[in-house]
Amino acid sequence: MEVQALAFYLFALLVLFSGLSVVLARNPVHGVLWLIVAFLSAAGLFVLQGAEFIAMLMVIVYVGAVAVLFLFVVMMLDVDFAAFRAGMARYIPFGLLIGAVLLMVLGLEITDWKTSGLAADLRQSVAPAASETGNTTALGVLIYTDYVLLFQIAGLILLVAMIGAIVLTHRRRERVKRQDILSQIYRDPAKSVQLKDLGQRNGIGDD
Amino acid sequence: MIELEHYLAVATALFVIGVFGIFLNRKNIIVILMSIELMLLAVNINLVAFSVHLGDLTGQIFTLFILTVAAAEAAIGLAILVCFHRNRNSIAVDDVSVMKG
Amino acid sequence: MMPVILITILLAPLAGALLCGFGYRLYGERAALIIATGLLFLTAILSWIVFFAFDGGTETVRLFRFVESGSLTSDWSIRLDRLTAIMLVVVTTVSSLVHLYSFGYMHADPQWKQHESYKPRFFAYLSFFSFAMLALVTSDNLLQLFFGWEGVGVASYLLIGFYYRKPTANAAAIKAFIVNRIGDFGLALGIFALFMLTDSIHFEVIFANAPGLAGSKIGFLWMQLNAAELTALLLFIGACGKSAQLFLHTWLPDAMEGPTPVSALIHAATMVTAGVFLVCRFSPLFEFAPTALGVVAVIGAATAIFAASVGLVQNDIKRVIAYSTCSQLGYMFAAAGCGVYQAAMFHLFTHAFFKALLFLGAGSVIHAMHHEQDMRNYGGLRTRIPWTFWMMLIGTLAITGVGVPLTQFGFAGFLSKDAIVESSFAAGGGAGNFSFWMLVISALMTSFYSWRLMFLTFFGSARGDAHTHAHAHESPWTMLLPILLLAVGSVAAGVIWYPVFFGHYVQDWFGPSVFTAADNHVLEAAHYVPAWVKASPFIAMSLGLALAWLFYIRRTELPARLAAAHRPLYLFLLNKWYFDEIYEFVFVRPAKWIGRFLWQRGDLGVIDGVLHAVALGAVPFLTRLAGRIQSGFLFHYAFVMVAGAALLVAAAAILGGGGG
Amino acid sequence: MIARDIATLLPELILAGYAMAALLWGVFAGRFRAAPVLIWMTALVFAGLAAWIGFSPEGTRTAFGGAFTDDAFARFSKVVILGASALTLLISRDFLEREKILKFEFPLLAAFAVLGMMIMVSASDLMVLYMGLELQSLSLYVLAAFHRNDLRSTEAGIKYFVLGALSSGLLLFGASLTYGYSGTTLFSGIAEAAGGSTPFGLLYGLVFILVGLAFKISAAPFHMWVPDVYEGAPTPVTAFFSTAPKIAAIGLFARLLIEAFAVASADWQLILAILAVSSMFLGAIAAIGQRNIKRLMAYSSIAHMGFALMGLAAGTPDGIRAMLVYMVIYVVMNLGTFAFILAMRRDGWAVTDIDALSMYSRQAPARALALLVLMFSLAGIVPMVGFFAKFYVFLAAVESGLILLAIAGGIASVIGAFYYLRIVYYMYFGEPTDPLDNRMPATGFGVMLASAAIMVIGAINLFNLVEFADVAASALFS
Amino acid sequence: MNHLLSIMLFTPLSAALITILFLRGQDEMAQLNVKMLAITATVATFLISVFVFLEFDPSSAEFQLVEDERWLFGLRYKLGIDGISILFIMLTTMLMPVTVLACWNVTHRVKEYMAAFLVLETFMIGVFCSLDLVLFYLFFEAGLIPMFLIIGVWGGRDRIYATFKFFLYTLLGSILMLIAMIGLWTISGTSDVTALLGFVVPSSEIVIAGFGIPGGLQTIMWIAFFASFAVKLPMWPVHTWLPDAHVQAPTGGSVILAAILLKMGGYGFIRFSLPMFPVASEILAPFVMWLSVIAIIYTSLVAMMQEDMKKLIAYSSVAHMGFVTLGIFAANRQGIDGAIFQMLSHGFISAALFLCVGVIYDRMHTRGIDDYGGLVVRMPVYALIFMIFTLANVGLPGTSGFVGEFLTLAGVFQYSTWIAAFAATGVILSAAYALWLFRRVVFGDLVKESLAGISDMGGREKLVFLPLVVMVLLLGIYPSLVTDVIGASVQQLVEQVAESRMQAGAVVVDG
Repeated sequence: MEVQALAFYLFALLVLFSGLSVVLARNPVHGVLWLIVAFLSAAGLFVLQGAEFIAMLMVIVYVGAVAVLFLFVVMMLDVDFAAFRAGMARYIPFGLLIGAVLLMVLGLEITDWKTSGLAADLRQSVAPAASETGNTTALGVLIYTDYVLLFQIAGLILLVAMIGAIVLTHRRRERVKRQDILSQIYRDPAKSVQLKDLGQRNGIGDD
Repeated sequence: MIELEHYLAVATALFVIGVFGIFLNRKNIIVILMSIELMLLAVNINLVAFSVHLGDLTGQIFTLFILTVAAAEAAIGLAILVCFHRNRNSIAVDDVSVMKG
Repeated sequence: MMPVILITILLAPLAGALLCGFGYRLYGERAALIIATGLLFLTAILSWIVFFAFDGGTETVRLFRFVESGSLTSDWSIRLDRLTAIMLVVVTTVSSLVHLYSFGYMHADPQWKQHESYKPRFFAYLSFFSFAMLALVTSDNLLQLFFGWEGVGVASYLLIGFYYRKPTANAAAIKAFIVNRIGDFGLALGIFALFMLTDSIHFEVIFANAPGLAGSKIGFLWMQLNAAELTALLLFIGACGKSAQLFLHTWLPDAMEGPTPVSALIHAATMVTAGVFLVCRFSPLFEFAPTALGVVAVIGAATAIFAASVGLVQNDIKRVIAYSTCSQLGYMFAAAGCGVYQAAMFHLFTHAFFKALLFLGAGSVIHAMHHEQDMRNYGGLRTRIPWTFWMMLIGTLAITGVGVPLTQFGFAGFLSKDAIVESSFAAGGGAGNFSFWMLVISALMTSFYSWRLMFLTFFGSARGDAHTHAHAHESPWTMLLPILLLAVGSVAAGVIWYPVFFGHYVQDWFGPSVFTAADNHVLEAAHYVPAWVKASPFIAMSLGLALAWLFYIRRTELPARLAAAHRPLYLFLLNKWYFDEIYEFVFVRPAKWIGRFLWQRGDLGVIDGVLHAVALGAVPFLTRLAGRIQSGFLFHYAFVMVAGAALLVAAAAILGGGGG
Repeated sequence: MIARDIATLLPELILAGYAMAALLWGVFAGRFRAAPVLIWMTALVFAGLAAWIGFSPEGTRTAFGGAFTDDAFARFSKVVILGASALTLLISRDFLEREKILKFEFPLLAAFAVLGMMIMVSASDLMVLYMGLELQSLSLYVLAAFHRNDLRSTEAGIKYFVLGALSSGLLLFGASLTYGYSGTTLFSGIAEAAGGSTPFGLLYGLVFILVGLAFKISAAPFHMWVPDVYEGAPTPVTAFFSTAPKIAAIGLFARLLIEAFAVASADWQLILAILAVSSMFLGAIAAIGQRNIKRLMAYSSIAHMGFALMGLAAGTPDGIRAMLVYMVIYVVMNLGTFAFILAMRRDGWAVTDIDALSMYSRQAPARALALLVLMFSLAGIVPMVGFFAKFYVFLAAVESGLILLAIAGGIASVIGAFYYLRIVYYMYFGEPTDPLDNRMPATGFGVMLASAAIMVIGAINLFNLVEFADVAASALFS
Repeated sequence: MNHLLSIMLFTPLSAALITILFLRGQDEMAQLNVKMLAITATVATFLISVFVFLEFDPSSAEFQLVEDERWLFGLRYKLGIDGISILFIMLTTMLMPVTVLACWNVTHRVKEYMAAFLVLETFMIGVFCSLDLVLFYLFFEAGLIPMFLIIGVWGGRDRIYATFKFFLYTLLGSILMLIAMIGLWTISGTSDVTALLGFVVPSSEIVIAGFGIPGGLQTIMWIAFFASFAVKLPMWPVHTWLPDAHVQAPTGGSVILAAILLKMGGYGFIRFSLPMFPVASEILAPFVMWLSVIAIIYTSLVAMMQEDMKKLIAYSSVAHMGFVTLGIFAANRQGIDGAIFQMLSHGFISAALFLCVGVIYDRMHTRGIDDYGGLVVRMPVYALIFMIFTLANVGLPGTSGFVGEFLTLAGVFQYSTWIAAFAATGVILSAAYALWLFRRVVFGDLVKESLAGISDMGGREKLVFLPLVVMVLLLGIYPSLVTDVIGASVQQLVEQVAESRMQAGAVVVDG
């Protein structure tokens, strides 16, 4: 119990601190790194709750793919960090006000959290006891059965993302040689080499 | 066992941080994108917490899909950003302001 | 037979107006004029027939429906009773004579260019006026009366402004119309009040209800008033406007801008007497409104003296006569106000003759003097235009009231004016006594200015432009004949009709057309007033004559000396007691100022200002604000969204269901 | 079991299959060659699906454990979405070609977006809702930035994306709270769990979801992206934005509120009323200053959404019906207007300045008249059909006691009339300037004329739209 | 069931469609074709309306020639006429040919011009014969569109400002009415005017934010309707659109605006406000009355100071419309008779006055009063006609202008002597400004160089004025022509209103 609490507070504080650092970091590269820290701490929180699969996903997908993608783009765009202005002072009062309102209002909800009395009966996919099935297995079963629709849509979304990324960024550069495999395969040697008789002191151009 | 409310508090705080990151940030757009990731992370923490609290896997499945979508979103967001950078040669938030009024 | 005659009387002038005004292109100017004049003479003859043949009852001829709106109904109709008969004669006679006179007077008017045909228009207006006047006097309900009332007003407007090139004529025309309208305003309110009280606008019904009105109250504006008094007063306001009584008199002198025949017809003999006619017509009502009667008498007497006093110093020949008219109308009202409507009608009747005579005579003088109207440029015309002189003399004798005192023998004015003076004395009381003294003093003044006019015009030596004097010539017969006929009337009308108007046959003669309350014995009493009273007008007249002779024949330098010595008084009189100036200052200018103020400050400033403030100020401001918020910066957009979300959450938390 | 699910989902599946097949074909045929064909093909597929769905049997079917519903409401919305999208594609072709961005991905992304919308209007589960929404949104983000060499287009993409992601975040937060409260993501389950009261968890869940959806239908104050995106995105995309996605979003909105949150109707009525009023006024006021017709149409769409929300706020079958009628009429008007805007060119260059319309009535009387009709209709002036749309919404609002809301709507519509009139003013009273090109593609002209004609003739009986909407609306309440 | 009304209603619209769709070209021949078509259509409409008039039985207060079809949303396409509406229809159909004829010399975009007028005619007729709330609103409001174009396209220098002001002002007013109509429909369950006339809107006091509202729902709805009709009429202080619109509108536009569009407001008061909200009308009558009185005096004074002929006449219209509202809300027989009469008469008179301005505007292209003077010298016929209408405007007995004012004031006097007394001063003021105008334009000597060559009215112009002169005089001398037709309907209206007020009063006493 003690350990659990300790771990919770560690991860919780870490996630918040790193979140704040993401937002406040002057250098976006640092920001991305902090983001990774946040993801990892969140994964820790998930593990703490027994949601191992999500935790793994967090590390693999987020840290491994998304965060790295960010990093990649940050590097690629070669942004001049010195030029950024940190002029948020003017809006901070408003921002804090809004933040305070949000926190207060949401605080109401957290301190007075209630779950519907019927919630237990309404559950769609009751979690099997940990002894019965592992978290990952249970999720896997659900995804491919009850939630296959969502799964398919997720596929489409990724497809759209792919199309989108390509249509937006893919460029056919001029003056850049591209490999055309078919034309390489179908190359006719007969047409590739041309033999010419050259008279003395005659250029090719006269032909 | 840690109380549900604790997780909710963490999630809420993280969510607010994310939201702040979007509108208090005047640096570059990538930070905004990262703030969005933070928000989604907060939502995920919420969902997992509820899922565990209720003993129902739906929340985790939801998280799963949110993660997927977030990844796709990040891809598209970055793609648009790259496009913009090509046109404007900048990703400063202040520079995304040709259109107004 | 009677209905046909009556309809002919009413419609012939209208036909004349239309045939003359529109038809002259078809059959020529001359024919058109003759048609109009001929039709008018026809009506005049028929009117005299009616006048003599009328047996004293009340007849009504209904033509067709005029208005029907619930209980408010009226017909176009002709009501014939003694009052109507008298008025018919007065109107048609003077009118037909004026038509005839105009043949000569309007010939080659210098106001017009060679090719312009103005005469048919003039005659059409005259005929139209006659029609309107007849419609007024023959009406059996208030609505038709009002029609005629305003109809004569518009005819007067048209005729005053007949010389449309003259700005002064136009101004005078508008003034006449508007001042009349002010009177009509009162009349109209009176009509509405009567309708509300009696649920009818028919004379018969109203008269039948009059005693009831006297006993009932009506809330008018902030006051609770006796119904009879109120309605009588309102009607009297109308009468004041039309008859140029004090406070609403200012238009009459200005109306002299019109051609002189018009002055004779409209502003002396007929239209201006409509007010008197109205009061007499409504005698059944006035008899139950003693206060109103008192007001009528006081206003009448005050007008008489006011106008006479102004007349003393005027130099324009027509204006003198105009003020004289005003003054004489005051006499009539005073009579009516004393309850002796018959005397008022009598004076109306005789006045028509001699005042028309004077005007036409003056017209003849003006005609002779090539439209010179200032008496200071006359003098010694006695020999140049003798006919005119003699006729004018008769008129002057009539108006000043020359006759044999204490008998019933004299010029027309003598009898009728004396009747009024005696009546006012007989009426007694505050109003009566006031009237009496005012009227006697007025008689003196009347005499003075009338003789002044005569002396300045016809006696002494020729003044002014010698050339004009040299070419002064007697008028043609078309002008002299009407004058002559009127002169006959001026001489004889009084003597002939004294018995029926004021003598012992009064009751029989007027029959039900004039109502006299049971306790009204003024008429009888008037016959038994002391001799000094009866003689007083004559004495006043003599004094006036003597003074005039002194001032303008004997010692001609006296008037100037006097004027210089009492300059303020002289100017006060010369400027007509400054009524015009006061009105200009109190009404006209503020109205214009307010009009401009309301337009510029009210409409354009406040109303449009508010609109513009909203449509061109607030909305564009908000638009700009919205544009500024739409700054193009992502963080602003996000901020707005988050702020919106926060507000909604807060709103839901505070206002929403919550709890549970 | 699964077979029935698939049968229920068949239209969506066909569209997905078509999209992927077309993708393959496009890749092999070459980007620019395939595009014209695919535009027509996609439009045809849309139209075919619309017809099929329109004539499919009545009744309500659910699939995947109630997460996906196919009822009259969904079918109605889908028909409109598909129809509007098909027409948008048709009128877009010429523009894309002239701007040299006629790539085959355009119709494909549109197809995926439409697929997302179809899922949205059928969704009766928060997760399906979210996935459908994201499928649509991601496609639209890309479309907004489709003119990738154009600074404005990419800027539009960024703004749309960032704010869209923010709104998704808010929506998800709400969804998580709702799930946490009710233990389920099914709409029916949520309704059951609420059981007569709205504790904070559910209330906040509702509010955050509303906020997220309000962004999608561009209700103020979550409209900030709209003007910039409308202006920056290629005009065909703008035309698309202003039609089909709105229906999907508001359809989703309606289903969510009625099926899941009926209990909290008092709460969301209030919120919707606030959103409606602010949208109507903001749309009207901000549009006045616009000189760019695309921005103007953006504000116009904000205002129109305010009116549609008014119907929704009524929360009654009548209200939903009015909202549906409103949306359909709005879409038809917008299609006609955008068909015209797409053809606005001077010397071959696309222009969006309103001034360019000066004395257009001289140059092209028929088009000017059609646009006049459309403008008056958009302004809601009788006897155009646009008036009946507003009238019906007002009626619903008044019937459910939202009289002040109706009055506010009336005033806003007067303010709004001003900027529509301004277009008429340029066309009819302005000072002549350089004339626009006279060319207008036949499809565009046809759509515009048809739309204008519908605006006038529709006053007779609205083509029985009300009956259809009635069936659709009552399906939600059964 | 016959369709006479529909036929009448759609004849001009069909002509407009033909004009737009089939007539091509801009040359003189084409223009003439358009004009001929327009005049044929308007005359045909007039003839149909005459036929309708003959079919109409004035002794009955019922709605006649009723057509009733289902329409949208449960609304009805219901047409019908009673004694009140038939005359307004006649006024419209009669003035349209006159207007078209008066616009004969328009050469700028003739096709659109005539089409706009024809469309407008349909809407105007529709207003007066529709018996469904929303149908009424449709016609009431739709007229804005053609008028917006007429002022905007063919108007004067500041036409844009004027036309926008006109449009938005009027629209704002009517929107409130629309919402009240919806409310009325919601609580009564019917949009049928005939049914609504028998429906009693609750009038018990309701309290909003601590303020008790006497008359309750009736009052609120009354105010909403009032907002629309008052702007349309227009009443002070929402009249300022009128001078601008009139001044900028082309002659034909001014004529229709003054002669018919303004009457819609008055008609609305009679058709809706008074019978449907009798209690509220009683409660708020003093308010309306004082506004009207202010309008009469205020605008008369303002009119006196105008330098622009059209503006002067426009202000005078506002003043004359003040009498209309006075009469209507006096709610007695004379008042309402007078109001209706005043509206009809003003229709002819104001139309004629604007046409008079048009005649000289066509020649000199200025409306400034000071730019004229002494026209009578060269234009005697014009002077005569102008004179007739000036006097009619002044309310001279014998012209139609008098009867309306007289009856109205007679009615109002029974309501309140204060109001009547103040209103009657308007009669004096109207004389002042009208004669002043006439004097400055027509009288005086012709000294201005620019006017030396001005010519008198031609045959066409005389023809234009002929029917107007005839009507003004005929109605002045034989007003029963109108009062007989409206009598039964007005009587019923008055009785109904009195009865509902009594019942409402009884309820209050009981409560």
